Amino acid sequence: MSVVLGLAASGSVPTSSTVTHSANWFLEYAWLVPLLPALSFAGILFFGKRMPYKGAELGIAAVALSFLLSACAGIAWIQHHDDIGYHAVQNSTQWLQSGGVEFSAGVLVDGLSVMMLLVVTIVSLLVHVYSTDYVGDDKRYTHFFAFLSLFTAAMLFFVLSDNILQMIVGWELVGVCSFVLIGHWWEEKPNSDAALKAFLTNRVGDVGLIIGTITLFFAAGGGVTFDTVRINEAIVQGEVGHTALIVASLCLMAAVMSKSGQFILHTWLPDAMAGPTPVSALIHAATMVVAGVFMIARLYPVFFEGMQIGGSSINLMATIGAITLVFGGLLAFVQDDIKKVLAYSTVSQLGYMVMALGVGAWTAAVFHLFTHAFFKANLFLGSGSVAHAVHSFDMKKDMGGMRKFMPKTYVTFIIGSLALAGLFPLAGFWSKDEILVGTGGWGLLGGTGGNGAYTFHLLMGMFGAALTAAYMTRCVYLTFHGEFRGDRSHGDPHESGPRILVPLYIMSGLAVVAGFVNLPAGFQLVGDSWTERFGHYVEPYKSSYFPAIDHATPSWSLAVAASAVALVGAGAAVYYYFVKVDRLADETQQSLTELPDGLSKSNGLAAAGHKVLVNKYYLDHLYEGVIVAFTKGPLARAAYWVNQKVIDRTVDKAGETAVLVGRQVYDVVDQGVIDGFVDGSGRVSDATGEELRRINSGKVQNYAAILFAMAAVLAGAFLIIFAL
Amino acid sequence: METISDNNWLLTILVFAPLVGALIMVLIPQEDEQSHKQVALLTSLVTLGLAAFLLIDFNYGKAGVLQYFVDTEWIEVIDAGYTIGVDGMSLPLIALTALIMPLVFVYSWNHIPEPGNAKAFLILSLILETGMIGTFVAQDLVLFFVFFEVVLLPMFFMIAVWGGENRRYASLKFFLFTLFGSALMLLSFLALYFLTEADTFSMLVLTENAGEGITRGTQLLVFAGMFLGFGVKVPMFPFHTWLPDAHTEAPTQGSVILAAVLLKLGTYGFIRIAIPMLPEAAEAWAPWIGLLAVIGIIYGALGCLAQTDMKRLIAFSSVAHMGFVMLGIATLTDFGINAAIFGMVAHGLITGMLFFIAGSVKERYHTLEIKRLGGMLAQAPRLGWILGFVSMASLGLPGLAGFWGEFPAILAAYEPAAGVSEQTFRVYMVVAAIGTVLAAGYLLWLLQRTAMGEPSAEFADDPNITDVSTTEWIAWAPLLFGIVLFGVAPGLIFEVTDLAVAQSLDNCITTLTGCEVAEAAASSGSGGG
Amino acid sequence: MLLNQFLLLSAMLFCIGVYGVLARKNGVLVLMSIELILNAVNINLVAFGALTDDVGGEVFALFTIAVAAAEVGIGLAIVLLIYRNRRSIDLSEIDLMKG
Amino acid sequence: MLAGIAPMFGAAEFVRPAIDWHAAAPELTLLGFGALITMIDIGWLERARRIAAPLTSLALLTTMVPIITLALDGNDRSMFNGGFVVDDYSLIMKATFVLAGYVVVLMSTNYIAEGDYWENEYYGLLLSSILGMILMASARDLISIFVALELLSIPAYMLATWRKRDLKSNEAGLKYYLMGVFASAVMLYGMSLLYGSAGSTLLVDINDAVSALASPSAVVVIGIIFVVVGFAFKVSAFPFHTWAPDAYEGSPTPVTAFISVASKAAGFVALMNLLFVGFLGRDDIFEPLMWALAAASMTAGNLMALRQTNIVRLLAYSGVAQAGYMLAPLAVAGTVPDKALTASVTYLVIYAAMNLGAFAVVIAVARKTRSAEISDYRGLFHYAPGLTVAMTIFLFSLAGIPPLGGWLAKFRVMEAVIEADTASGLVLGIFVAVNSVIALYYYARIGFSMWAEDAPDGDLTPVNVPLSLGVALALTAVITIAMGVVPGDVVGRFTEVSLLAGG
Repeated sequence: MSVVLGLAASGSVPTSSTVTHSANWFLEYAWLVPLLPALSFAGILFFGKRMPYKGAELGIAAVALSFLLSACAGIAWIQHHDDIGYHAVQNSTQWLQSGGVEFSAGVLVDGLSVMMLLVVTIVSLLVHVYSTDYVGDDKRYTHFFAFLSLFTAAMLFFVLSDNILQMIVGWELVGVCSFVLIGHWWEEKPNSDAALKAFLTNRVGDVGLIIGTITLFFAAGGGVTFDTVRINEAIVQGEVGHTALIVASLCLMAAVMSKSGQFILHTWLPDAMAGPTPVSALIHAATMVVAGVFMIARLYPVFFEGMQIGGSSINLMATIGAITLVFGGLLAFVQDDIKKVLAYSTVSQLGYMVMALGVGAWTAAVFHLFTHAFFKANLFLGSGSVAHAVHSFDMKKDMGGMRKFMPKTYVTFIIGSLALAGLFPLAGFWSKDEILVGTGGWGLLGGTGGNGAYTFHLLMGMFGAALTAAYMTRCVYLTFHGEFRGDRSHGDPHESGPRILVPLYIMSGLAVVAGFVNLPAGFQLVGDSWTERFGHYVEPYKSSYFPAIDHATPSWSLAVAASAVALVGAGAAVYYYFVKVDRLADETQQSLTELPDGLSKSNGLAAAGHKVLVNKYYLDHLYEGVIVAFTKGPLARAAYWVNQKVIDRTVDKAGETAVLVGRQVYDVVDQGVIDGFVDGSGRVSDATGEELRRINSGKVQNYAAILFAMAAVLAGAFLIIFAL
Repeated sequence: METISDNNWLLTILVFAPLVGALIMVLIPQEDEQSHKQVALLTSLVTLGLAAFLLIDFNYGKAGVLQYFVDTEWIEVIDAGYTIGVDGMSLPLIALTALIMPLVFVYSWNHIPEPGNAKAFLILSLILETGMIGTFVAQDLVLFFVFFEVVLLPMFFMIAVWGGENRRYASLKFFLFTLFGSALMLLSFLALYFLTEADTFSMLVLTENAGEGITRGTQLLVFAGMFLGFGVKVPMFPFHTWLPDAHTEAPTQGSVILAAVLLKLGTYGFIRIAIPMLPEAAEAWAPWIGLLAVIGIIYGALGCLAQTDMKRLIAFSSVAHMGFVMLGIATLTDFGINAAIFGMVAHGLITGMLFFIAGSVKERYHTLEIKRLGGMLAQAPRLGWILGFVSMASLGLPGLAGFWGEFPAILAAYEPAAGVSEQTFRVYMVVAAIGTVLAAGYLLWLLQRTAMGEPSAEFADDPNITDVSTTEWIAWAPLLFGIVLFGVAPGLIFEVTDLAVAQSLDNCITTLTGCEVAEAAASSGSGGG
Repeated sequence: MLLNQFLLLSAMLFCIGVYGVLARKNGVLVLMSIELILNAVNINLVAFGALTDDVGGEVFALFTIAVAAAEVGIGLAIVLLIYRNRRSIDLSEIDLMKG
Repeated sequence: MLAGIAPMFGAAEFVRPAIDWHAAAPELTLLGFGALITMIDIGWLERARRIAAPLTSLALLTTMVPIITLALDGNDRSMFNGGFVVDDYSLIMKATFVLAGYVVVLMSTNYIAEGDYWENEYYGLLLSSILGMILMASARDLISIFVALELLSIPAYMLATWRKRDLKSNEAGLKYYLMGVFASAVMLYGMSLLYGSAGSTLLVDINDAVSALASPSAVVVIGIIFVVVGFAFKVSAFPFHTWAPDAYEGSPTPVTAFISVASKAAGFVALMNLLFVGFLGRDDIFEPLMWALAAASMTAGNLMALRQTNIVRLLAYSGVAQAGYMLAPLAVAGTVPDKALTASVTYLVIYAAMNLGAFAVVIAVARKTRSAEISDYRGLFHYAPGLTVAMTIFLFSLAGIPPLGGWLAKFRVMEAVIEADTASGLVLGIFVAVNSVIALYYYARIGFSMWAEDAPDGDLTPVNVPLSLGVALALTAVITIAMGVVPGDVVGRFTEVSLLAGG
């Protein structure tokens, strides 16, 4: 099994000097990590129902083992890195051969993949545990765990792939698991619709994936290899034509957009919330949806060259990311379903990551991926905990005041929200800050470096930060504050059990501390040996398969500015909800979720003359009427309208159109023209036969006449021919 | 050309064993259905055993060489020989055939379709098996032609007698279409015979000759004849219209055999006969074949979207899938042709399985109208999950067999053989890739409307709707296993076909880029991911 | 050389015979018309035989005459049979089978 | 030249032509038996009934003996200046005629016996007709061709009218007779013209004469065409087929089988004798002529067959189409004479087996249904599976589906037209291919009716197949299959045939 490639390759194929042979056992045998959940999938599938805990124990055990192995691999990688530097461990075996070319399957273990292993296994493990309670009385409990295992295996397989072909396999397998798990409650049509939509949208992106991969195979792999390292090296060494890279990166970008929910192909992601909440946490927040981000990171030279990231101030990837992050943030405002808020938030955060990659801030993107996995999973699991108690996800109808019933969940949710909002010193702060730094757009105010001056993207990022803080504030208020609006007929909702809470604690703990692994250089509170640890071990900038990117210098001023922006966003929302709405609610003795429109309007008209003069009202107006109302109102609504009516409609229409075209083609072309031609020729034959039958009139003298006439005609014809 | 003649009795026995079984069954009275079933199953198992022995004994190191080669006189006066042999191109297909038939018989154990008469039904199936295996081992054009046609009659009767409502139209259409193609194909064979100096129908010689001494114009014509013959069988757009009708009306077993093996006779003909014997014409025709192939991919998918009948939908999906196979073939590269062979096997397993499912659904619900179905997952969960699994395989999910037929074919279209327009094929590549989206569309749509949701009121408490039965499990398990096995370890097939395909392309007059790549890879002595 | 006259005569007889076969409704008359054709043939044969000094023509003619007799015998028998069964020998009425 | 007859004029001395008794043995044997049966009939009357059929069978089987010895001997023999030739070709055709006759006897035995008609004459007539056929196979002279033709035709007219009280049978006989006589009259007129231009009745001489000129004279053109038309009638090629459906439908079915197989084959034999020996140098006439006849026959025959509801009529029209296939090689006979001859002969032999078989089934089924309507074949499989399988074999063999014999026949035809390597040959090949498809439609339709539909009125009483008919069925079925699967040496013999021109 341990056939390590590398130096053997010759000719036009670039050598991979960073791939190493001898390595720590945990790195060598990293393939065990995905194998364990895969085996557990098979085990649960065939024997799960007969197990005492219906298969859950097998899944948990496997993932726990995987986690241990990953943790050991992480440590091993650090040692390995310290010993010999950034030398990936590749371990492959022949998979198939075609056209005389051998294709191998293998694992590529480097900082990036080890980091992913850790993220996936941690989140997966916690989600497994959480699920034993959350879907405890589900009738397809065993089945649920089987697919959780399969998903985990596929995701781990994907991140360990040492070649793009294998990545496609993992990519699609996670997609299928996502399909199955979104459609877990397939009895309801909306759920299966959502599952279909997710899969089909991803398939659209897969067209890009397939074509991009093929292009890379021939253009960069020389028609003989899919190996990521070798393809990357070939590109880094400038052996690959630029056109091919543009095509490849654009195609792969399409795949990323579908998988990682980037603007215009993101609509499946909110719908995917139809699946059980643990699934949303694991698949649609922490892991699967970042596959696209991971792929960009993995094949960074392709995008770096193809998108011309270096030394530019705008490019497609960064722009798509920027649009997505703002768009997603706006959409999160108008959701009533707590999971939808989080889903759009995920879209928005994925936008951050893609934007970061687009501006050349590789480490920032990957770091954000890392931290986001924890706090977003935390939030999802928290929302699930609440929903578990009230049997609904509707914040406006069925929640409110939940902090009284679920104080522990509340605390973890607050921590996750703060981390997401990017408040110091929680995880989100560090990673988001790094992204903003990485845009290199802070040059006016002292920040330096980066791969170009992506000022526009910086601004979008800042705006996004404000939005994030604001919509999370709204979400927290609607869910946990005010009065409970749900149905109390079955008694008060109560706190969840330990199997839900413990994962929440761990997640929120991670949401607090995850950011510390990559403190910015020059962070005065700790020594230099504690800063930038994440980037040091994860980013392969010293390896041969990574483009020469510039790293931006962190800037205190930017950190402060970004925090300020986030606080403003949060503050506006706090003012609106915790002050205005709360006050009104107290006055009216109602549990309100918004200020009634009519009230604010009449209020505004009545006070029109005073507003300009009275400072207080002016601010009030600014906050309420301009910032909050505008953002929350027209802008978010417009965005939502575009989202539902234009983009989503387009997606649906595309499906409907395909069916319609299919019908037309079938009815007109197939049944009409082609089959008609076939049947028609049959009918013509029949008719001709019928006509010819008339020759046989039954009268013998007619027969004789025909005989003689034909003889005469033939004779005449030949006589004429020969006479000529 | 080199051949290996060790153990050459094996193929003859393999081909005619089913026929012997059929003859034995002729002697058993019709009433004794149980014996018929036993004999049929036993015969097919013996055949499977022989095929297994073949798989074990086959010299994989020389997969490009015809093995178990027999070359004796058959019909001297027309220079037709009894020439049979197996190489890497035919081996997987033989194995597929030998595998499918016992499953069909197991399934038949308690699924003899209306109006009964197990004796006739099973005898016809066995004759079919002889015809199919014979086609794959024949190394003489006349012998090939005969076996190619032998399958027609049994299949005709299978549809005609045991088919559905509209079986008369469907069976005749099937018969007429295929005969039309093969009649013209025969003309081409004859032309080939006379145009080459060798005066032989031996495929070996004709392949070696590779169209030498035949003018380009003539080659194009001769190829056109074969194209019609094989293209109808595949079936390629626009000759496909017999297929949905035939499938819709055929009994389950007939559909399975039709999808799993019969369609492969056409594609096999392309790679075994048309292309190696007339490479120059193949090169000229390649863009057109490719065009029809991608039209087939899109068209088949659109056709699927328009269907209201589950079985018909699956049938149309065959048009699309065979489009991928033909696209691979049209590239004339060994990448492409390997992919095509893999695609054939995969399609055989997957679509065969889908038809089994359709048969079982029909048996339970007495309808295949998609509108009326629904909630299968609730009523017959295993059946529903198998449908889901096979749909996933059918839409080309990596890790399952279907993927390895599709993706490499698309891959090959990026860089077709030298002399074939690269631009054209890149367009085909994109179109084919888009076809995969549509494939996912119709299959998932099918899955959603049949398996998901609540069972319709009509069937909600129907006691007939039971989960997968034991015979069904026995018949299906090997297929399901195969779908996973070949999906995970595609090398099992690619390894067998690769040498043979390379060997057959070697002879082509134009040096194909695929070969160059192969040599480059071989000289560099390593492979990569 | 009188050959042309013979041939002309024969051709005329042939044509008359053909006309008779095609136009007469009475079965017996049709039989007679056929006899005319056969006689046209005989004239031809004898004339050619004489022209080429070959006895083959005469021999052929003799065979023709003999065979014609047999043919007409059969023909009359069939016509008689028809008459017995249908009370008519109008050929244009005999069309039970057609198409 | 003319050694036998000419001296009569020149010198007074008559030299008896040498007679090779061995060569004439088949004809003489048959003649003897024919006479014997006739005399027994005259002498014993009703008492001869029981032995008539066996005796006829014996006659035919005995006739096979000299045919086989001649074949084993292998020498080509020639008599009467080449007017009578025994070669492989003629022996194969003779054997075919005799065996076909034997099968017809087997088919007739119960049919005639149960039909309340006089039997003994029937067999006598049958034998004389067969005598005419085997004579035709050796005939290389206008006179002997003419005599053989009449010898085989005149008894057939009577056989067709055999059911004396049946109006349809009367009509069939009348039509067959009138058309036959008229056609042979036209043909005779053509022969007389050919004789005139050659000055000899020997086909070889005629060949010399007709091919002497670069452009043929009007006499030759008319002569050839009239002669060919005469035989085109006999083989029921379109548009000279008109009599066939009516005669087939009205005649007793065994007679139909006989006419459709043996009589048609005899017509082909005559046509081939004429083309290959007499007109070979004039391929500018007969090739296009045959091409047109072949193409028209197969197309029109198939199209007309599509709409038939009576199986006998359907077989008649299919016979027209089959004639077209057999004529197709003759359209390239000037280019590849050996191949063309081989192809046509092979086709004839296989056609004889499969068509006789089909008629045997028709006879067997009619024993129960008393009908030949295709609708009465519905559900045959449910009560007569054996007959159904047999009929399936014959029909699909006629359609040319491997591995049944018909495929080899068609294969050879295609082979010949392709080998000619001419555009017209190729087009004819495509005609054959496309027509195979059209033909399949109606054959398969019957197959469908038999296998897949329900028996009318649900009547499932089995069909009682008498032994002799069973033997006929088995014989034809075995030959049909064997010809397709292991034709081996039998067909091998056909390839060596060439028409021995003369002395």
